[in-house]
Amino acid sequence: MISIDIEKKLKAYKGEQVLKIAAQFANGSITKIYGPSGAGKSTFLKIIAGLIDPEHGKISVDNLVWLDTATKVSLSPQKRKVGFVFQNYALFPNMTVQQHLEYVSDDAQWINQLLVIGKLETFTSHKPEYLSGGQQQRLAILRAIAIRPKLMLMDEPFSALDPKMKSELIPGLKSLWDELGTTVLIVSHNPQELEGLTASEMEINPM
Amino acid sequence: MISIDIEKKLKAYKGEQVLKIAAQFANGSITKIYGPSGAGKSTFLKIIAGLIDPEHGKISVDNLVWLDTATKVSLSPQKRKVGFVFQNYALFPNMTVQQHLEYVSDDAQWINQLLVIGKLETFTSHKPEYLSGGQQQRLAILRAIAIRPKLMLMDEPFSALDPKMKSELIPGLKSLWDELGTTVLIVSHNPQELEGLTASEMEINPM
Amino acid sequence: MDLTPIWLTLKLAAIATVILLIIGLPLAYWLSKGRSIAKIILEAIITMPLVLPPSVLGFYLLMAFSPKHGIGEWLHNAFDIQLVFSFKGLILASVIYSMPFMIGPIKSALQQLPLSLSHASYTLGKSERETFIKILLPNIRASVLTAAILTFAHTLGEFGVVLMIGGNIPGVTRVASIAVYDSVENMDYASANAYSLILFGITFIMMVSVFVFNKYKAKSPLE
Amino acid sequence: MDLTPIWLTLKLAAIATVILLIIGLPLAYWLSKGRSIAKIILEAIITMPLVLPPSVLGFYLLMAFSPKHGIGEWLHNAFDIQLVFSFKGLILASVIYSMPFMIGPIKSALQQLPLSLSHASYTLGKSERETFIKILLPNIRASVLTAAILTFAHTLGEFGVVLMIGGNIPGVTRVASIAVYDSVENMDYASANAYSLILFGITFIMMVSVFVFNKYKAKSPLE
Amino acid sequence: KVAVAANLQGVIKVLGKDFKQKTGIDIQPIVGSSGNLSTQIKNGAPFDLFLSADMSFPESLFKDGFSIKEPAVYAYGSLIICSTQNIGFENWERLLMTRRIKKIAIANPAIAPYGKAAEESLKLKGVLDDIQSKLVTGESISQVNTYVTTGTVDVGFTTRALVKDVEGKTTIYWKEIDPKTYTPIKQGMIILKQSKESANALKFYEYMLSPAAKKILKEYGYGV
Ligand SMILES: Nc1ncnc2c1ncn2[C@@H]1O[C@H](COP(=O)(O)OP(=O)(O)OP(=O)(O)O)[C@@H](O)[C@H]1O
Ligand SMILES: Nc1ncnc2c1ncn2[C@@H]1O[C@H](COP(=O)(O)OP(=O)(O)OP(=O)(O)O)[C@@H](O)[C@H]1O
Ligand SMILES: [Mg+2]
Ligand SMILES: [Mg+2]
Repeated sequence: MISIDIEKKLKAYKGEQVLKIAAQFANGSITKIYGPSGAGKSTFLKIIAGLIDPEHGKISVDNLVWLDTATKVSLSPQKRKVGFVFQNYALFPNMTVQQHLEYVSDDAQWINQLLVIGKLETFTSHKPEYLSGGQQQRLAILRAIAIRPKLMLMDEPFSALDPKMKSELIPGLKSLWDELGTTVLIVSHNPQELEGLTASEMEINPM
Repeated sequence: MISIDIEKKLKAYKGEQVLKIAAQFANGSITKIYGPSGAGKSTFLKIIAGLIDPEHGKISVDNLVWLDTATKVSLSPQKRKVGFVFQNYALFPNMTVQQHLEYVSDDAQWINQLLVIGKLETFTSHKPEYLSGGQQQRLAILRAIAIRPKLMLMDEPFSALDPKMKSELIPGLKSLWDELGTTVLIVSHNPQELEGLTASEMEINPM
Repeated sequence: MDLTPIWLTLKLAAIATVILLIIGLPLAYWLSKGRSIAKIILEAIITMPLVLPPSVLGFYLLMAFSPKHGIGEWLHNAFDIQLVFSFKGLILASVIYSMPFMIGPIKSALQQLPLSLSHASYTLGKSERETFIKILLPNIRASVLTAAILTFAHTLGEFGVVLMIGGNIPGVTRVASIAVYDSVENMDYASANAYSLILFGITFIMMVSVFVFNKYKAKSPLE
Repeated sequence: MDLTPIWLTLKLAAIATVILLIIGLPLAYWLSKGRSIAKIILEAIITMPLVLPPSVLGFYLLMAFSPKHGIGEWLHNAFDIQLVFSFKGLILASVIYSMPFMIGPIKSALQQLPLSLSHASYTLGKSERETFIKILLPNIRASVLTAAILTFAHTLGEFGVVLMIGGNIPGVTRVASIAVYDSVENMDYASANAYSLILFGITFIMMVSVFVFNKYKAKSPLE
Repeated sequence: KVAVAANLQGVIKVLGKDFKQKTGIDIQPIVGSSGNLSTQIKNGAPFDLFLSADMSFPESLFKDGFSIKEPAVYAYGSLIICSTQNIGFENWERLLMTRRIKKIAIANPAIAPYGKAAEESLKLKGVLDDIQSKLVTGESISQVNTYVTTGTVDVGFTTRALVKDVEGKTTIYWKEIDPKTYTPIKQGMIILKQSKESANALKFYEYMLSPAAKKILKEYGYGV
C-alpha cells in the first residue's frame, strides 16, 4: 500500500497556492487523477517520484518510508525507481527507440514484447526527432514500463493517441500491470479515455 | 479559398509511406483533421506552413501561389505567416509569457485581451519551464493567434486541457477567428472535443 | 609601477572581444547551419592560428602586414593604414588569434538547439536575423558568455604575436603581457608579480561580477 | 629536417587532451550544476592561466615544480619525480594551461540542457554518473568535440610555457613549436615554414576527418 | 649539455663540429634567451655549461653558488647599424634624424645587452631624444634581426654576427658602430656545479678560450 500525505507551496506569480494532498492507494490498483490545469497534478507525481521535495509530508510504500520531512528521510529517485511517463515525454534525443529500451533493460525478449504492445516494431532505429507525436508518447510509456516498476506514474499518457490506438494499447498495458502487480496513477482530463480501466479516482483542486 | 494538392514521401523505417492529399478549404471555415498516429497529420500542417517541402505539389491561397514544385515557387514561412500551434508547443525557453506575446505584437491591449482568453493573466512573468502543461499549451495557442493570421494551423491544440478549460477557451477563440476571418485547420483525435466548432472534417490515412 | 600597459591591455582585450562578438556571432551561426565541405575547411582555417606558436604566427602576420609587401603595402598606399607597430595592427592580430575561442563554443551550442525554436519564430513572420538575435542567442547565453570570457582572457595573455608585430612601443603597443615578460627577463620578480596580480585581479572581478549578474538575471520570479 | 619534435608535439597534445577529457568532463559537470560562490571562484581560477603571458606562467610553474622548493621538492624527495625539464612536467603544464578550453564550452553546454533529461534517467534507476555518460554527454557531443579540438590545437601551439619548464631538450622536451621558434629566430624560414605546414596539415586532416566521421555518425536512417 | 644564448645559435654548430673533430666529444646545445636559461639553471636544469650573451647572468649564478669557478669572457659582441636598403651609413646619426627613416629597431635596453649598447651609443651621439618616437624595440636581438631582414623597419642596431648569418640569403648593408661609444659587450660563460660530466664540460670550457675557437668566433663577427 502506498500512503501519501504532503504539502507543497506552488509558486504561482500572484499570491500563492498550496498543494495539500493526503491519499492512499492499494497495491495493484489503478487510479485516475484529474483536476483543472495548473492545479498541481504533475507536481504531485514528481513529488512521489522524488524529483521535487515538498515542504512537509510523508510518503511510505509497503511500510518502507520514501519520504519523511520530519526525520529528513528522502530516498533518491533512483531508489524509488517508479515508472514515470512525463507530460512532455522527456525522451533522449541521442537514442533510437531500441536504445531507449536497451538503456533500461537487457532482456531482448522483453523489449520485443514491449515494442509490439506499443506498435513501434518498425521504428526501432528512429530517434525521437523523427517520430510523430503519438509515436513519441508510446515510446515514453514503453520506456517507463520497461523497468518493471512496482509503481507507475503517468502524466497525460494518452493525450496524443487516437481512439483506436488507445483502445488497442490499453489492454496490453493492463495485462502487463496485472502480471507485474503494478500500482498505477494516471493523470488525465479526458473523462472517457480511462473508462473501464480505473476503479478509483482522485481530484486535485487548487487551494 | 485555400487549395492544396501535395505528395510527400514519409521515410518510415521499413518500406515507405506516401502522404498524398488534395483538399480545398473555404475561407473562414474550421476543419478538423484526424487519422491514425503516424499518418502524416503534423507533416501535412508543416508543409502548408512552409517548414517542410513536399516532393510534388501545389498550394495556393486566394489565387496567390504559395508553393508550386513544377515552377519551383515556394514562399518562405515568414511570407506565409500562418498561425501555427506546434504539437510540442515549441515555446521559447528564454521568454516569459508576456515576452512571447510582445515578440509578435506591440499592441498592449490586444495582448491583454489574449491573456484573458487564455486565462494566463496571472502568469505573465513565468517562463515556459515554470508553467504547467496546460498553461504551456494555452500560451502556444495565444502566440499563434497573436499575429492575427488569415490561416491558422493547430496540431493537437487542446490535448493538455481539461474539459472545463476547453469549453471556456474555445468560444473565445471562435469569436476571434470570426472577427479576423481566419481559416482554421485543427488536428485532433479526440472525437468529442471539437463538437459544435467544426463544420467540415478531413481524414488522413497512410498509404 | 607604470600602469599604461595595463590600460592598453584592457583596451585591446575589450575591443578585440567586441569585434569578435560582432563578426563571430554571425559567422558561428552560418557555420552551425548544415555541414558542407566548405564550412569544414573554413572552420579548420579559423582554428589554424591556434596551432602555430604565437611568435611564429606573429612572424607570418608581420610579413603580411609589413608595408613592404602584399596586403600591408596595399593598405599603406591606398589608405595610409599602417598595421605594423600600431595599435590597429594589434587589434587585427588579436582578432585573428582569438577567433577560434569565440566561434567554437557558440557554433557547437547553436547546433545543439532544437530546430523547432527557429521554425516557430519563422512562422511568426520573423526573419532569420531577428530569430537569431532574439531567440537563438538568448538560449545559448551561457555559451556566449564562456566564449567571450575565453576570448578576453586569451587576448589579455597574448604575448608572442603582440610582441612581434607591436614592437613594444610604450603607450602604443606595449601591453601588460610584454611588461610582465620584461620584468621576468630582468629578474625583477616584484614587478612581474605586481603586474600579474593586477591582471588576475581585474579578470577575477570581471568574471565574478559577470556570473553574479547573470545569476541575478537568470532568476525567475519563481525562485 | 628533424621530425622528432613533431612526434613529441603530437604525443604531448594527444596525452594532454585525453587527460583533460578525463578530468575536465566530471569537473565541467560539477561546475554546471547550480551556482555557488565556490564554483565561481574555482572557475575563475581555472581561467586564470589564460590571462598570464605563457612565458610568465611558465616561470611561475618553474618555481612551483622546481626540485628546490615546495611541491617540486616534495615530489622529488618522496617519489623521485622530476617535473622540470621532463616530459611529465610538460604534460602537467599543458593540462593547466589548456584546461579552460576544455571546461568552458562543455560546462556551458551542460547548463543549457533541459533538466528533464536527467530526471527521466534518474527515475529509470540510473546513477548520476551513468546519466552523465550515456545521456548528457551524447547530447552535447558537438561541444565536447569543439572543446577537444581547441585543447589539442592549443597544446600544439603552446610554446612559452613549454620552453620555460621544458628547456628545449631534443627528444625530450623539444616540441615542434620550439623547433619552429628556433628556426624563425635563426632566420631559417624554410624550416619554419616546413614545420608549420606539417602542423597545419596534421591538424587539418584531423579536424576534417573528425567532422566527416561525426557527420556520418550523426546520420539518421531517415536522411 | 651546453646552454647557449640565442645569439650564438649560428656559430655554436660550427664550434661544436670543430670541438668534436678535436676531442671526439659531442656537445648538445640547448638554445634559449640568456635570462630564461639562467632562471632554468637556478631551478635545476641539467646543463653542464652556460654560454651567456652577457656577463651579469653568469655572475649572478656564480654569486648564488651554482659554480665554483668564476665566469670567463669568451667573446666580445660588436654592434652594427644595418638596413636592407643601401642608404649609406657614413653619417648615420644624421641619417636617423631625416624623414626618410621612419622606424628604427633596437633590442630592449632593459633586458638585452645589444639594446643597452645601442642606447648608449645613441645617447653619446646626442640623437636619442630626437629619434625616440621612431624606436621600435625587439625583445631579443633576433627579433631585431627579423625586423631588419624583412624590411619592416628602415634600420636596426644589431650584432655583427647577423652579417654572417644571412650570408647568401639576404643582402644587407651595414656599418660597425665605433666600439668606444658603448660599454663593451662581454659575453661570459660558466661551468655549472651540478654538471654530471664535469670533465668534458671543462674540456669545452677550455676549448672556448683556445685560439681555434677564437678564430671561428671572429669569423662570425665577435671580438675576442
Ligand atoms: N518548477 C516549478 N516551480 C514552481 N512552480 C511551478 C513549477 N512548475 C510549475 N509550477 C507552477 O505550479 C502550478 C502547478 O503546476 P503543475 O504542472 O503541477 O500543474 P498540472 O496540474 O500538472 O497542470 P496541467 O494539467 O496544466 O499539466 C502551476 O501554476 C505552475 O505555474
Ligand atoms: N523529420 C522527419 N523526417 C522524415 N520522416 C519523419 C519526420 N518526422 C516524422 N517522420 C515520420 O513521418 C510519419 C508521419 O509523421 P507525423 O508526425 O506527420 O504523424 P502524425 O500524423 O502527426 O502522427 P501523430 O498523431 O502521432 O502526431 C511518421 O511515421 C514519422 O516517423
Ligand atoms: Mg501537468
Ligand atoms: Mg503529429
